Formats: sequence, C-alpha cells, structure tokens
Amino acid sequence: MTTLVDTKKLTMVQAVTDGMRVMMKEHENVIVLGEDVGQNGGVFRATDGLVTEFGENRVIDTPLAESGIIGTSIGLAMNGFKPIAEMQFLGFIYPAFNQIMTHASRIRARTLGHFTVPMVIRAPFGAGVRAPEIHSDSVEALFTGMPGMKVVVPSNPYDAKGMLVSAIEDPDPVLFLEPMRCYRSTKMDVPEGKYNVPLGKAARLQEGSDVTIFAYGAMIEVVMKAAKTAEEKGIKCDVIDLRTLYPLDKEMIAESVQKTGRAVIVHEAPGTGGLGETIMSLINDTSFLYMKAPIERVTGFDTPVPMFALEDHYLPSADRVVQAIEKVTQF
Amino acid sequence: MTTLVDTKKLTMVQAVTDGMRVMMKEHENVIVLGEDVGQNGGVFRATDGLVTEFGENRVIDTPLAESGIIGTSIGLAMNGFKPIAEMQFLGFIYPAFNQIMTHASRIRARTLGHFTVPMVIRAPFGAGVRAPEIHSDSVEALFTGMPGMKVVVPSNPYDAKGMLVSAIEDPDPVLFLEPMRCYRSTKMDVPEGKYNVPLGKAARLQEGSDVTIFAYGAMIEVVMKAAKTAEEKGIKCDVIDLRTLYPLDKEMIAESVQKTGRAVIVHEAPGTGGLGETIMSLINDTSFLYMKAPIERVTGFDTPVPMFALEDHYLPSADRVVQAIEKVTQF
Amino acid sequence: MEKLFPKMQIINENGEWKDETYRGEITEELTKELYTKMLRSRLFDRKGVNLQRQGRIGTYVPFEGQEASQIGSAMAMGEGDWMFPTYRDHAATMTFGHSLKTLFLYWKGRQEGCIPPEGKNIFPPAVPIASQLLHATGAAWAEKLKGTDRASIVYFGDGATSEGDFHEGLNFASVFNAPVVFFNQNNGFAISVPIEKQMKSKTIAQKAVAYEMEGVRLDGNDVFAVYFHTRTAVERARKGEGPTLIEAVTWRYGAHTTADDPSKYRNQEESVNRRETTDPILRLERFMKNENMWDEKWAADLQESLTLEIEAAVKEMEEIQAPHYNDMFDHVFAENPWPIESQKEAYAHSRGDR
Amino acid sequence: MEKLFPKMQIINENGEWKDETYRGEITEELTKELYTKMLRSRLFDRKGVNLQRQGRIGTYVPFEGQEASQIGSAMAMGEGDWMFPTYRDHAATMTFGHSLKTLFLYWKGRQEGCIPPEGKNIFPPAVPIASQLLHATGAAWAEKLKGTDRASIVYFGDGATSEGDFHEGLNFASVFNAPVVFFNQNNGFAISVPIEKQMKSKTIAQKAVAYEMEGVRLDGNDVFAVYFHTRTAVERARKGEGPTLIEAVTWRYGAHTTADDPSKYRNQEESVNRRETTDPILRLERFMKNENMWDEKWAADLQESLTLEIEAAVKEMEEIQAPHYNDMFDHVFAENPWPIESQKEAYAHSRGDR
Ligand SMILES: Cc1ncc(C[n+]2csc(CCOP(=O)(O)OP(=O)(O)O)c2C)c(N)n1
Ligand SMILES: Cc1ncc(C[n+]2csc(CCOP(=O)(O)OP(=O)(O)O)c2C)c(N)n1
Ligand SMILES: [Mg+2]
Ligand SMILES: [Mg+2]
Repeated sequence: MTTLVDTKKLTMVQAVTDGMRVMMKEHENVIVLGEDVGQNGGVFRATDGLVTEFGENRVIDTPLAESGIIGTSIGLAMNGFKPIAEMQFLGFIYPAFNQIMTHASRIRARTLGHFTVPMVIRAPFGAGVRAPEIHSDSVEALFTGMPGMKVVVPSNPYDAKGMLVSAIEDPDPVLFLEPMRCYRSTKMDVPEGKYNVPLGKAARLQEGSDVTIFAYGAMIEVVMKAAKTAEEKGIKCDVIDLRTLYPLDKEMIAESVQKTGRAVIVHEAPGTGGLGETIMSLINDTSFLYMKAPIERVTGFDTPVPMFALEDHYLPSADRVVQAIEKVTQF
Repeated sequence: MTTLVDTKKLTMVQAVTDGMRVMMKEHENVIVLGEDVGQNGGVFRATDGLVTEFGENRVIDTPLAESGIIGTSIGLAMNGFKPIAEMQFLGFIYPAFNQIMTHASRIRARTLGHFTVPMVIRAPFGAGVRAPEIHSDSVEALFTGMPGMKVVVPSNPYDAKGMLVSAIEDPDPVLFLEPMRCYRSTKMDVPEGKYNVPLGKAARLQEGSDVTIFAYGAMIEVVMKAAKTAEEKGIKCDVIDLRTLYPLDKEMIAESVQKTGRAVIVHEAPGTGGLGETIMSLINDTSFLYMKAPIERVTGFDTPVPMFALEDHYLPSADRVVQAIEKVTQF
Repeated sequence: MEKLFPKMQIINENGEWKDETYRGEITEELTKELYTKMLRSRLFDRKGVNLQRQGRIGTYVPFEGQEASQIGSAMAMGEGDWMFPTYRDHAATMTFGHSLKTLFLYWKGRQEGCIPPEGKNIFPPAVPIASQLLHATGAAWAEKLKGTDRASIVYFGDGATSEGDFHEGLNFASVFNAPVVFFNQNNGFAISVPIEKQMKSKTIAQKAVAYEMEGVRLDGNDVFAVYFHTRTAVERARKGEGPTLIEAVTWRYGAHTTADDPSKYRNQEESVNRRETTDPILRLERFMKNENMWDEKWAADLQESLTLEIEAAVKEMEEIQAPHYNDMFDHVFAENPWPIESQKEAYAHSRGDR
Repeated sequence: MEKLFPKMQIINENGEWKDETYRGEITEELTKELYTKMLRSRLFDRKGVNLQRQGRIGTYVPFEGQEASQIGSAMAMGEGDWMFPTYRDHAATMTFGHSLKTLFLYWKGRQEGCIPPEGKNIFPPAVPIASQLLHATGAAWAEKLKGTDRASIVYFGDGATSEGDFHEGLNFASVFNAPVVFFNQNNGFAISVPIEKQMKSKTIAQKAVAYEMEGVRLDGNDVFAVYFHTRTAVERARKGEGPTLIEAVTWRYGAHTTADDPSKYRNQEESVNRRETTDPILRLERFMKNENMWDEKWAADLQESLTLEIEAAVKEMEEIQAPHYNDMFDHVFAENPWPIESQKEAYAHSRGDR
C-alpha cells in the first residue's frame, strides 16, 4: 500500500516551526512563550510567523527571565494549557533549573497524578556554529538523569517535526533539544499536516555487522561520514540515531550490540557524566557476554566548551570516530 | 615511628565545624556564609560557635537566596577571600545552578588562569532522616559531570575534617557534600589541629578477593553491613569508599576490579545518570578483560525521592546489596 | 516608606475600632465564623506539634500566631480560585477546603498529603522558597487567557522576598496583568534570620513599587483588616485591574519547625508578651466582648467540638493503610518508561513480592 | 515615578547647559578627553561590525549610540576599582584600560579576549544575563571587608532587570552596604523585546525603592550627566554610604548583534532620527561649538590618529598565533586531574602529535 502525502522541502528549523503551527491549529490550548519568540520569530526564526497567525495571546514575548518562563509555564500547564517554552539557548536554561528540577519534573509524582505539567521546553544547543561563550553547551545529561523528564533530540527535519508533535501530545514535560548545527544544514521532504515520530524509539540509519555506532543530533553527520570511511576500510557499521535520550530505546541498543559485539558512542558533551555512560551501563546490564571489546567513546572533554577558536578541537570529528571504530574492531 | 596527636571524640558534624574552625584560625581570608550560619549555627549546628569566635564579618548570615550566596561568593573568592558557602540542603542548590555552572566552575578556564574561584560549597544531602520533600535529594552527579568542579563526600568524622581542610586549601571550587545520615551516627577520634585527607584518593575499608563494592557517604554503613553478611556466606568483599567523586581514584578502582573481576556499585541517587555509570565506564575503559560478570548497581530509582513514608523503599538496603553481591558472584 | 505604606488596621489590639469602613459587614455571624476558623486552626496546630513530639508524625511546621493572616486572606478567596501555600500555611488551606486528615498526612510523610479535595485548587506546599510565586502567576494568567474571573493567591514569607523567583513572579504578574494576590506573611524571621538582615527596606509592601503594582501593608493579626483588604485585592484582580502585593505583619510564637530551637537566635520572651498583647484570637475575643458578641458557653462548646473534629482527623490519619511502594514508581510519568518499570520489578523481586 | 526619578541632564540635545553645578569642572581638557574617548570607541565599534561582515571575526555586539553612558561611567572609576561588563560594554572597558587588541580577540573566539591587562580589575563579559551583578557585589563586599575604599561598577541592560540575579544582586548589596554602582543602560530593547513588555514600571531607577537604595535616572546620552552623577555614586560607595542604582536612558542604533535584524521588530527610522537629534557625540560637538572648544583640525587629526590606533589593533589581533588546543585542557583546574590529562593525551595522539 502506498499513501500519497503532500510534502514540503524544509530545513530543520522550518520543520520545528511547522510542528508548532500544526499543533497550534489543532489545539487551542497550545501556546508558545519565551524571549523574542513573538515579532522577532525567535533568534533562529523557529517561531517565525506564529504571532501573526495566532496572535499575542498565544505567542508570547516574555520578560528576560528563564525561571519566570518555566515557573509560569508550570502554572499554565497545570491549569489547562500546553505551553511550549523556548529557552533561547540550552546554556541559558540554568536559571530555570530549580523550577524544572523541583517542580516541572515532580508535580505528577508528588500528587500521585492529581496535578500534571504537560509542557515542552524547546532549546537550541551544541557547538560548532562559532557562537559566543555559554551558547554552545551540550548538557542533555543534566536532564536525562532527572526523574520525571523526557529528553529528545532530532537530527533531521522529518524527525524534528514528527517528534515535536509527539512531544506536544505527551502528557508529561519533554525537553526538546534542537542541534543548532542541523538547523539549516539540509532540507528534506517533510509531510504537511500532522504526523508522529514516536518518543522512545531510536532509528537505525545504516545496517552493519562489525560495530555499532551510537550518536544523536549534530553528531549524526559526523558518524555517518566516519561510517563511510570505515566502510571503505571494510568495516561495516550499524549506525543508530538515538533520538530519544530518556527513555533510551533499550531494545534497539541491546539488539544491535548483541549482533556486533562492539560499540562506539559519540556525543559532544563531556565524557564524564555524559550520556555515553548511560549507554555503557545499559550494555553492561543487557549484553555483557556479547561484548568483544571495550566500548569506545568519542566525546567532548571534561572542560567547558572553549571559545570558538578552539571549538573544532573540542568537537568529535569523523577522524576521531574512525580511529575509535578501528580500535574496537582491532581489539 | 609513632607520633602522638591529641584527638577528640567527634561526630561528623562536629568534625566539619572543627575543620572550619582550624582553617579560619589559620587563614584570615577564610569566611563562612549562608542561611542561618551565624547565631543559629546552621540548621544542623555545623557552624555552631563560629560567629562567636570569629565575628559577624567572617561568619555571615545572608539573605535567603542561593544564587546570591554563590554569586557573591564568586566575587569574594576572586577578590582574595576563601568563602565557605553553605547550602542549607543540597536540594536547595538548584537556584544557584547557573552561578555554579557558568561562573564558579569556568572562570579559571575562561581567563586561562587569570581569575580563579577558590571556594568551598558545603551541603548536607541524602535521604533517610525523614526530612520533608526536596530535602533528601542526592544529586552529586549534576556536579561530577560539571567541568571545573571537584566533588567530595566523606563518610566518617576523620575524613570529614581532613577532607574539608584539603577542600579549603584547594585552589579551585570544591563541592563538599555531607551525608545527613552520618552527621551524628558515630563518634570517632579526630585529631586536633590541622591535617589533610587528600582529595582524589579513595579508601579501602575492607580487603577481599571475590567482589569489589563501591560506595560513598551514607551508603558506607549499608555496604559494610552487606559485606559482613556476604562474608558469612563465604564471599569476600573489597569495600571501597570513593570519598572523592570527581576526580575518581582511577588507580584504586581499576586495581580492585582487576583483582576481583566483579563489582557492585551502591548509591542512593537514581540509577540513570548516577555516579555508578561513571564508574562502570571507568571499568570498561581500564579493566574490560578482567571482568567476570556484569557489574551490578544498587541505587535509588529513576523517581524523585518519595516522601518519607516510602523512603526506606527508595534507599538501597543491605539486603539488596547482598543480593547484588550474590548475583555477580554466581554469574 | 513606612508612611507611604502604613500598617492598616480595622480593629486594634484591644479589639477596638480603628477603621469603620466595613462596619456594616462585620456581623456577628462573620465574626464568629472567623473566630471559629482561627480557633480550629490553632487547635490543629497545637495537635501537630504534639503529634510530632510523640513521634506520631515527622517534622511539623507550626504557624501559631499567624492565624489571622492565613484565615482572613483565605476567606477572601472564592470557589474555583487557586491557592499556592508554603509548608506553614495549613490555616489557609484548611480554610479554603483542605481536609485536616490530608494535612496531617503530609507531615506523616505521605504523598497523599499533597492532594487537595476534588474541585479545590490547592497546590501542594512549595518547599523551595519563593518558587510558588511563579506557579500562582502562571495559573492566574491561565484563567485570564481562558476569560474567567478566577484569581490566585500565593503565600510566602519575609525571607522569600530575597529569592530571584519572588522578583520574577511579581514582574511577570505585573507585565501580564495576571489576577494574582501575592500574600506575604512577614513574621519577622526566616528561620533565625531577622528581617533586618534579610533586607534594608523598612517594609515589604514598598517592593511593589518596582513593578508599578499595588502594595498594601496591614496588621496581619487583625483578621478583619486581612479579610477586607485581601478581598479588595481579589476584586481588583477579578476585574482585570492587576495583581497586588500584600504585606501582613505578624509573628510566629514558636519554633520555625519542630526541629528548630528559637532560643538559639531570639529571646522567646517577646513571644510570651505577644501572646498577651497582639494575639489575633485574643484580639477577636476582646472585640467580641466589646461588641457583645461573646458567649462563654458558645466558646467552650466550640472548643470541644473542634477538639473532637481534630481528634477524628488524627484517627483517620493514623488508620490509613501503609502506602505501597508502587506509589513511588507509578506516578513519575503517565506511563512508566522501561527503566522505572524494570526497577519496580527488580525491587518487588528483591523483596520476594514476585 | 517619572517625577520622583526625573531624567537628569547637564547639557541638552543641542549642547546647551541644563544644570551648571559642575560648570567649573567642565574644562576644555575634560571635554576633549571625553570626546576623544567617545570617538575612539565609535570607530572601534564600526570596525568591529566591518570585521564581522568580512568574516574576520565572529558575531560582534555593537554599542553605537551608547558611548556616553559607557564612557561617562567608566571615567568615574578609579585605579584599582572593579568593572563587570556585559558583551556590549567595550566602550566602558577600553576606557577603563582594556586593550583594543584584546577586545577584538574576544570576538575572534579567543580565550585571551577574557584577560584584562595586569593590574586592571576587569572581569570578562558576563554572557548569562544579570549574573554579573552578584560578582560585582561580592568583589565590592570583599573590598569593604579588606577595609579599602575601592568600589565596583557593573553594567547591565534593561532586559537584565527581569532576571532573579538582578534582584538578588541589589538586595545583597544593600544589606551588606557593598560599595557598588549598578549601572543600567536602558536602551529600550532586550534584543527584540521593548521595555514595555519587559516591565510595567515606567523607570528602572524606581526599582531601587525595593532595596531602600539610592536610585538615579539620567540622560545616558549626556556624557557629563553620566560622568558626574556616576562619580557621586562612586564617592558615596567609597565613603561607605552604600550602593546606587543608576538608570542611563540611551539607545542602540544598530542591531542587537551582527546576527540580529532589527527591522524584524522595530522601525529603524527611529535610529536614523536619533542620530541627528540625541546622538551623544554630536551633542558634545554642539556643546564644544557653543563653548568655543571646537577645532576642525583637531577633530580631523583625532579621527586620523584613532583610526590608525584601531588599525594597528586589528593587525595585532590578526597576527597573533593560532591557539594551541592545550589551552582548552590546561586551565580548567590549577592542576589537570587524570580525566583531563588522559583526554588531552588521547587527543594529541589522535592527531598524531605524540
Ligand atoms: C530555596 C530554598 N532555600 C532554603 C530553604 C530552607 N528554608 C526553609 S524555610 C526557610 C526560611 C523561610 O523564611 P520565610 O520566607 O520568612 O518564611 P517563614 O518560614 O518565616 O514562614 C528556609 C531558609 C528552602 N526551603 N528553599
Ligand atoms: C540568562 C540569559 N538568557 C538569555 C540570554 C540571551 N540574550 C543575550 S542578550 C539578550 C538581551 C539582553 O537585553 P538587555 O539586558 O536589555 O541588554 P542589551 O543587549 O540591550 O544591552 C538576551 C535575551 C542570555 N545571554 N542569558
Ligand atoms: Mg518569615
Ligand atoms: Mg537593552
């Protein structure tokens, strides 16, 4: 069976806008709030045109205060609204940390489900675009380890829209991370109207039997390039785009490493405390006997993201990934 | 050679006070600030008597604002002082998260060493004392994964004082976590005057060849009990008190698991994103071929710490640890 | 500033009229209702302290002395409005409809203590100081967006004014003209820290100036002043005239919590004196006597029936079944994701429960 | 409030006297110094925008239009005082002693751009909005504890007043009587958000009331008003008379950053008009002409020599060696802990560097 759907060629940031638009049309209670999201359409134009289409009561420029944005969103969410709160950059979510950690993520548990906080927090993140200090932080692990939060990261326009729709439909708080490096890097056919890419499901981007590569967001491009080089050297990579970072897709992760017996994990966040460790522990718990080599990680370092003159050194490169692939296969 | 030192029997909280007193006597620039640390001596009496001894300019009751406490401490620290900032409970550090994440931990790196932030953040933490909501959080992993921060957790009075002295002497920000459950659980001979327990070094509490148990803080008591039960069943445990959580004592961890080939990690923080994962990755990186069984973790769950009617269920128990020990040895 | 924001009273410490604006509304019925509610909460509070001493509940947070502030303000709220209390505001929440049993359960460490009765919009107590001001603003803003005339009231202490969230809450409310009443109970202390160390400003009400907001300072031990001035603020909110910051000047007689020892940081004689002079319940009793509303028999009967009510609540609290550990697992998300589900299973297994 | 906090001027837009208090001090020398510094910073700023357009530096944050605010205030500070700028305050920091080369390096993504000249207490720009107010308070408090008479000045925008740290910074400073000047540049916008959406208050100065602090509102394009009133605030701070909140009302002509397009959210004609009317440099030129201090040749020579200075700084900036990646590893702690050391080695190894 084939179904015909109308599609448009969109960049990731346009797909994000489209996801919000579709959901705002369908649900009156979906509102967007944040710094500069109104007339300006967001500093990356992710909310471009929304205020014109939906008005100032649904697309709201807030004062410059992240705790205020998240804290009032909590009040809005548990009183009938579905706020999509934008953090201008993930590096500016820290002032809101208390509200997310002690309230957004806990209210359902605290009240045994009586009050809930169905909201989406959107935030551009990651290095590689020569942004100023603090703008390039990759701190997804602060939230994957926070009970009560879901964390997702699309790596392409199609997933971005479909996962944003799912995030908005989710009854619980979802942190929706948007890799800045992917915002305009490619265009892709994106269906018009509503469709879902489910949360909690990874995607296998390439089938291979020698080694599994785990990555997400902006690192997908890097690992795909590395996988190609590896292929040329005769190493076949199973490449998995994790997409949802909490909860991880346990089945696909375990199934893949049980097939390959080898894994390379790539992320730009610092090694210590990064998501790589969570994946390693999952592999330990599910696939110990299958592993033929220690897992390799290619990650950012245990240092702050340096200013951009050095950021290419900080970021995992295809070269480093290839070396890691070789290391695990030659073990 | 034997040296005679005068000692006093102190609880952990008294040892903490003594550590501050000794350092404040020795260094005029050491100051203490926080909520209720003055006349009241802190809600746990950790600063008891200090304001009387050192005056209101060195033991300072601040307004009720954690970002304010840490933010001004940063200014004080890089202008000649050594602030010991108390967070009343670790669960109230979140409002200060931005200041710690974007400033305290980064100023040295940002300025290539020109400005530094030598400060200690003290915070009681952990569950098991029937405290109200949020008071029992165990979120050390937020800081072990934060580039630029050291994180330490003593489990007994002797270490508490010696490590606090080392933390105060450290030229960089140190998060000094005090397990509430240990505050008054035992008394111990603690030397008068100054002595150091070095940061970055774990302690082997018990020698054993069958399995390594890693724990810290309030979990030490739990794992020692479990190790005893295991011993009765003929299983010999190498018990390691990690003490410093960043940087971990790589040598001792690797050496021990290379000897035993088996590990059980115990902490009360949620499993996902917990320090257990960091230890697992260290073992993967150093000791893959030595491991005879998957590593087991006994941790808090991926849930908020429940209110105290349920907290005994949440906390790792000696029983659960024994089961984990049996699981890894019977693998 | 103290002149710009005078501490308003309707009756003074001796129960005498200071402001007769609302005289027509201050009927015997209303007066007795307020008295009843204040006495009820005081007896509840004393019970709470006792239960803690006996180890029947955990740490308890007493509010004795602050009854007029909490009850006068809660009485000003209507059905469908929202209330955001702190850990010290049981008098407010019980006035607004919380059950005594539930309040005790909270201090017994039971998650059920966070759940309001059906239809009552009472949020669980905010533990992180000042964080709730933003929730109240958000909930009120939601009502405005929905086009209802419902409002929020949020409680917080003098210490809470130092937190960033206090500032952000008031600013958001003023910018979005959210129908919220910021009800500050200035009891002079944040645990051990006296207000002089908390702020240099002589009043809390003056902080409203920063937000071009209405600021009101009143005698928080005068239940009439609290009730009528809060009602005015709520009416303004309902009419779209914006939020109000109310500073109710009061005092807690006892410890910050049952784990606190106030003699470490203040002379408790002040509390003893205040019981004789500025006590909110005694003041109302004096007023009732002055106005010939007092009846010893009525008061004695009341005391008895309230005591029975509270004892019944204690019984209910103590008879409730032990919680099941699944409560800890099953409400983090709408549906358990696999890590929680597998932890839950492993835990059950470790106990031999399956 | 606008009456309580009038926008103070010393000279008006036409360069005419409005307040002659400081007439004796407004010498030709001082005037020319101020003019020189303003022109220097404007030329620097335009160079910055151009360098970004040519891809020779990264995103740049222009401040054109705000020169009087930054320079007047920085001139009021003394040797040994502390300065806490934002990303937009190069005119202030270069006036206080930062080198032009270092400022350019910052925007070239070089860590060296965060380091002030030896002996100059200039903090690197705060990127998280309002966070620096607390550092300034802490540093000033440290001076007070040490018993010096040094003070801090901290810069921040109208948008920054919404953050919790603004509030906590002012409150701590007022409670501890820290010698700090909170210097707000109210340029009417936080990126695209106009001040009317940022706050309901008509002035920023009135926010000082919340802290029982001195609040001053002034014309931020009048360099004399800025200089003398800031000097007064600094003097008060040095004498232990406490902190001051200064609101300097100004305007940025251009984009928020070179990545911003102001036409998305405001009519840029306003900026064009303001260049003719309220411009701080033009105003000083008019004043100098009125006062017979103006000399075309002097102005032309000045323009030329400043241009040369700036070109030299660009050259220096561009000639600096590429940074070594070890810079990223070696300054996180005083000594590298093993995870960093092993990552550093592995990275070197991966590049074949060892
Ligand atoms: C963010 C945060 N920091 C610290 C605490 C610990 N704490 C609990 S109550 C309290 C004092 C509160 O004082 P105030 O706001 O005056 O309210 P009161 O207790 O007097 O009613 C403190 C510091 C907390 N609960 N939350
Ligand atoms: C905590 C935080 N949130 C958001 C940002 C993104 N941001 C950078 S500048 C800016 C606007 C600042 O406006 P204002 O304080 O008026 O200063 P101006 O830029 O006008 O000088 C914003 C929102 C940030 N840097 N930090
Ligand atoms: Mg109080
Ligand atoms: Mg501005």
